[in-house]
Amino acid sequence: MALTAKTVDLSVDLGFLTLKNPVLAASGTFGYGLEFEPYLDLEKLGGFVVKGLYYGPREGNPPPRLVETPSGLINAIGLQGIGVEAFAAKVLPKLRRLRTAVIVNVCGADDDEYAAVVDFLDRQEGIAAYELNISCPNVKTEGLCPALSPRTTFDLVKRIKAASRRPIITKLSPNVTSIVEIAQAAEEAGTDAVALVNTFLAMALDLETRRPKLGNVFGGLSGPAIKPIALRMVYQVASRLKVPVIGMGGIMTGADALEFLVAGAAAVEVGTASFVDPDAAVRIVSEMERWCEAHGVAAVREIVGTVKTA
Amino acid sequence: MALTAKTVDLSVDLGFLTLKNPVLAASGTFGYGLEFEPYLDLEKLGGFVVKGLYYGPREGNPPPRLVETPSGLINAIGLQGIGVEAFAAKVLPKLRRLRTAVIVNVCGADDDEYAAVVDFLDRQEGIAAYELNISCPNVKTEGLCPALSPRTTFDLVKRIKAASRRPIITKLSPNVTSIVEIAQAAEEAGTDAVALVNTFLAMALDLETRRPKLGNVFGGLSGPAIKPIALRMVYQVASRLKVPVIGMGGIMTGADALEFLVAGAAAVEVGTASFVDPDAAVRIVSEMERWCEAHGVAAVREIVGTVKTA
Amino acid sequence: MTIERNARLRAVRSWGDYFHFSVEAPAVGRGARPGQFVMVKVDDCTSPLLRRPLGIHDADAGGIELFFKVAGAGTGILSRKKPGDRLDIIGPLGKGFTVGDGLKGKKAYLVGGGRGIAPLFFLGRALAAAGARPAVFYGGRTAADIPLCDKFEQAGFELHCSTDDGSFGFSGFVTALVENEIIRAKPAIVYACGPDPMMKVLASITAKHAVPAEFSLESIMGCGIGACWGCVHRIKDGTGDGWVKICEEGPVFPGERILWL
Amino acid sequence: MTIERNARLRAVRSWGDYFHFSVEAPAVGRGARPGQFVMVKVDDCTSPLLRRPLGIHDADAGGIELFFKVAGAGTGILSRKKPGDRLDIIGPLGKGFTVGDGLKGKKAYLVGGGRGIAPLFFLGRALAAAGARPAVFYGGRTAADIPLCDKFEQAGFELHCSTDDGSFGFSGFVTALVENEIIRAKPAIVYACGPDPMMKVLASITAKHAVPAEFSLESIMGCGIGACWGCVHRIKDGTGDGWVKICEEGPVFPGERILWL
Ligand SMILES: Cc1cc2nc3c(=O)[nH]c(=O)nc-3n(C[C@H](O)[C@H](O)[C@H](O)COP(=O)(O)OP(=O)(O)OC[C@H]3O[C@@H](n4cnc5c(N)ncnc54)[C@H](O)[C@@H]3O)c2cc1C
Ligand SMILES: Cc1cc2nc3c(=O)[nH]c(=O)nc-3n(C[C@H](O)[C@H](O)[C@H](O)COP(=O)(O)OP(=O)(O)OC[C@H]3O[C@@H](n4cnc5c(N)ncnc54)[C@H](O)[C@@H]3O)c2cc1C
Ligand SMILES: Cc1cc2nc3c(=O)[nH]c(=O)nc-3n(C[C@H](O)[C@H](O)[C@H](O)COP(=O)(O)O)c2cc1C
Ligand SMILES: Cc1cc2nc3c(=O)[nH]c(=O)nc-3n(C[C@H](O)[C@H](O)[C@H](O)COP(=O)(O)O)c2cc1C
Ligand code: FES
Ligand code: FES
Repeated sequence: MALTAKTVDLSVDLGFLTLKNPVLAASGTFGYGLEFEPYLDLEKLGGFVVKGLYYGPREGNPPPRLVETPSGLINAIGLQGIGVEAFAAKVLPKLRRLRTAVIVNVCGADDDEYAAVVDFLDRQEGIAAYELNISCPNVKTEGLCPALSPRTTFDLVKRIKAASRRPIITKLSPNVTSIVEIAQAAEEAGTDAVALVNTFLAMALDLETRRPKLGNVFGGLSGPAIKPIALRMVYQVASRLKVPVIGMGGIMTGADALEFLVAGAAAVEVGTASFVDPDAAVRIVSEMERWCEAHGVAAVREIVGTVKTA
Repeated sequence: MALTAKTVDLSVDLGFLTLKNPVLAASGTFGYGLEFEPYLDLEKLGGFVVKGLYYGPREGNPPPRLVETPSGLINAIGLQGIGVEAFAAKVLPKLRRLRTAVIVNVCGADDDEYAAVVDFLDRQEGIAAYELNISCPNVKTEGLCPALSPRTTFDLVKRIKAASRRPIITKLSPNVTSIVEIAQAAEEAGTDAVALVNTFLAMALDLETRRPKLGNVFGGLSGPAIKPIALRMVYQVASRLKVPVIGMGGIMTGADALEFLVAGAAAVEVGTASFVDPDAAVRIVSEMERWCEAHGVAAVREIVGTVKTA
Repeated sequence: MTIERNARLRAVRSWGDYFHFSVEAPAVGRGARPGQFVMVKVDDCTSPLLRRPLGIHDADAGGIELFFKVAGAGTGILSRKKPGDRLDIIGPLGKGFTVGDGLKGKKAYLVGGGRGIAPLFFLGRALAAAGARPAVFYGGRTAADIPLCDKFEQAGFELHCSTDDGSFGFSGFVTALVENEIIRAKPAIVYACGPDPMMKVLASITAKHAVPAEFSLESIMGCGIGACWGCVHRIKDGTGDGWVKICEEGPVFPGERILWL
Repeated sequence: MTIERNARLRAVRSWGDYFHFSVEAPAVGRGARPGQFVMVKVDDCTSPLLRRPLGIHDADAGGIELFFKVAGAGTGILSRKKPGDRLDIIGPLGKGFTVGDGLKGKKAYLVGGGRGIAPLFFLGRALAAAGARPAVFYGGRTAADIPLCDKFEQAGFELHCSTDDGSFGFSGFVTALVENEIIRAKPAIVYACGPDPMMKVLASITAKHAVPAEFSLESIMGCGIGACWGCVHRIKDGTGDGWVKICEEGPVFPGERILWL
């Protein structure tokens, strides 16, 4: 069968946002986007989520900040970043010109700071949505963050959603007993979508020195190692929520991404893979396209949530 | 320096039980022990934990029961087993002769069944302790098990501890928001030790068929992939509990095992590694011994809980 | 049941995706019986993590032969090994085919589909040595999937080849070819190894013609030594049926005990 | 900054744990400046997961050379590559050493400890081309740790070797040897690459003698392209100091800007 170049419709509609394809580059693994321009065409992405932003610039954690583990990576960057003002002044003008969805990952030391970040960004143009990072394990003691409890999730999401002029994607933590419960709290509070998972609270020790391998002692585990747990969580959440789910955790290939869609994710984010291959996210888009072609899938959205269990 | 053969004291004292070395083979990955006799000397182990036992024989889950993931293994065996009566009649007489600690992993569909298993085994000789498996993710819907809540953990441990004539090791699930809270509940209920971690609730999909790769849909992830999370949990729990902690999760080498000791584990269990190398547990003992020799550590227990963070 | 950590790969032959390894492993080779298998560590890396089960294609006091098809990452890594490289193998494992004394002078049909041919060379040799008259049925999708035809012929076996696409030998499924032969000349026993669908059809054929049969089953294996309960298949025993470990009680089972799902 | 997925390994030389690779990679080689590095994928396996940073040992329009020591799993896998194998590399990355016009006719000291010698060959060649007079100080724990002495000599460099155990050249730390020479003949600049403790001592020596210096720093790297904030070091800038990304703003920094922790 002769296939014409563009037989597959890759677009996905999140309700509040239409993406040209389901692949977003994940926050913290894609810098502010521009770092990747030498390696890929940013406009070939469904979109990208910039590094988490606090209101002001942030120092981050003392190094070492990274340690590799079998098929995984623990990071304890601690959200070093330039803050919203520098972002709006220096980065956003360049991002605004791109024909792709730019999503900002919003952080805060407390609820007021989240609100302040959103308030400031609401006055800027060129942002498609906010990803509310209530789940970074690297900033407080032993991974404490709002996403660990339905109550704090609900309160924060409710407040930010009410204040924001843009759609809110709530990014959930996997370090919980019931991810469904937290996702439901975010949905009740009015989130427009949920994104999961952030990293797993982890640690590594140097046997010779008996010291933690990370300056921050604890860090967050990402990469292929976590994929089976992340996929399980996406499957559990997607079947119970009305709002769309953005899935991530260890996606390295188009097949991985498609599995998350089958499990129920409307879109995916690609994180650690961009370190291994700076052009991974775009490669994944084309692998998905080729798979759909080969399997006679006319529109990728058809496969979302199609797990057969009977 | 000429080293004499036995310079290192590998023994560890759990309070209720002294082990000749800190390495136990983990439940479900070491059969009933006898399967490994062709490959290692069972008496060289600190001990081993036999496959989880319900009162009666159990069918287990439909296959496929295993799927490999990057640096990990998901299993959904579903605790197939022979039940306590067959165990006592056919297996225990052979195990009783071994000079090593035989620990029985105790399961139950409800609290009464746990109690019945312990009651039956209490009347048998040759068991060093019970490991209360309140954390198997493979038997109820979506991984439900007593170890997910402090309340159910407390109630079950309290009841079994009161009834049992033998020490109780409570085996915890990592699929919780606060492993410390659950461990403390077990301690308050009188457990003699805690063992962590059991497997992480996970899943895998076959993209071509869109079916779960496991007959049971969900399964438990083990192996090197989970080690950084398991080590973090052991570190968190060990610094807060008075009872000893038995650590496990992805231990493949003597160095891995020693890291768990440094993090605070009084002993370790070796699981998936025994599939890759049936003699892994004994190799790990000798690797630990050699490391201690090379580092002038006279007794391995000296390194327990010696993480330096300042 | 030996762990042979340093088995030297003596020689490699390959035909597309199919590979033949000759491995120096005296302790494994000496103990091996047809239908048994080994567990091979493909790499030191933790991904793939587990050993891979491979049937014993042939064995003698010096070692064993393996024959495999590249199916994924593990067999892919294995296929890139070079003569002189070291393999870490455990075996022989499982219970093999039954080569009974009663077969003397009788016909035995050996049916292999694709990579399922692997254990049948060793079995054929054992049958011949026991005085039976083995005939081998070797089927594949296309001519490229039955690379061992020459080897079986050179070893003097009666050989019937088939390909699904008719590119070599009988055109159609090997099961049809076997049924034709069973009708022409009923054998004392049928042995088979191959994909489940092939064996399922063959099981009904042998049942219909009342020929005893033994099938070598496959499953993903965690340990290969009966310790994980990962490799079960539905098998009848005296009282009923249950999930039975292929690695320990099999991989070969009598046809009438296997429940095909 | 190119991704070269199919760079052919042309030749391998080795001395114990040290390896020299010649790699065909025109796009990388053409753009390279001394002190820059590449990120190398060692395997398709997910463990190790990340690329490994390696300095550019030499470069021309046809490709680059690498010189590395086996330090762990990643470099171990790399060391087993054979000529003809393909490497997947990204580069050139980072900002290199400053080779200013002002150095014409002036002395420059290049100090390499162990594997830290790697980027200094390319730097030495560039300095010589710019009319400077480079002298190389090459230190190691023992004679086995300074395998490139011959190469530097054959290339016509002024070479001073040292070993901590005195098995070859000056007996003692390379920093002591450099300080002796600074006292004898003060250079216009000192460049260094090596273990942190060595560079820290050298930083105080160059400060004491008021010699400008540039140091190439190391860190575990996540991405190598400035996207992960994983590779930071404490660096002074105009107003204060902060965690600065080595991969993007370095790996080479002027001595006076580096805060040694
Ligand atoms: C007792 C026994 C003997 C065997 N003997 C041989 C032999 O002699 N020659 C030979 O080529 N192969 C043989 N196999 C099959 C062989 O073990 C698998 O092809 C191999 O393990 C696949 O590993 P991989 O990493 O290459 O592929 P993977 O990436 O692990 O798998 C590729 C695909 O095959 C499926 N698969 C993997 N393992 C099995 C399995 N054991 N059974 C069925 N499907 C599987 C996976 O689900 C996946 O879809 C045997 C299997 C068993 C159980
Ligand atoms: C810009 C740059 C250029 C480099 N150039 C060279 C070079 O030309 N030749 C060369 O031999 N090496 C060089 N290195 C060091 C090299 O990258 C590491 O030795 C290598 O990544 C180790 O990988 P591994 O998997 O072999 O060891 P691993 O198992 O990852 O690590 C072994 C040990 O080294 C430590 N380690 C790992 N990476 C680093 C690092 N980047 N810095 C400090 N300690 C580390 C680990 O914590 C561990 O203790 C360079 C590093 C950087 C940052
Ligand atoms: C180095 C690093 C930095 C990260 N920074 C952020 C961040 O700023 N905000 C955020 O929400 N998630 C952050 N994450 C989490 C990722 O966005 C993603 O949720 C996680 O890595 C799992 O996906 P992966 O396995 O594909 O990497 C970071 C991850 C890594 C590895
Ligand atoms: C195939 C398999 C079966 C298991 N069965 C049991 C069991 O019966 N009881 C139990 O408490 N844990 C069981 N476990 C969990 C292990 O004992 C161990 O907690 C877990 O695998 C983590 O350790 P590892 O990474 O070293 O394997 C099983 C694990 C595997 C892989
Ligand atoms: S493979 Fe483990 S019991 Fe068969
Ligand atoms: S290595 Fe990622 S920012 Fe430097």
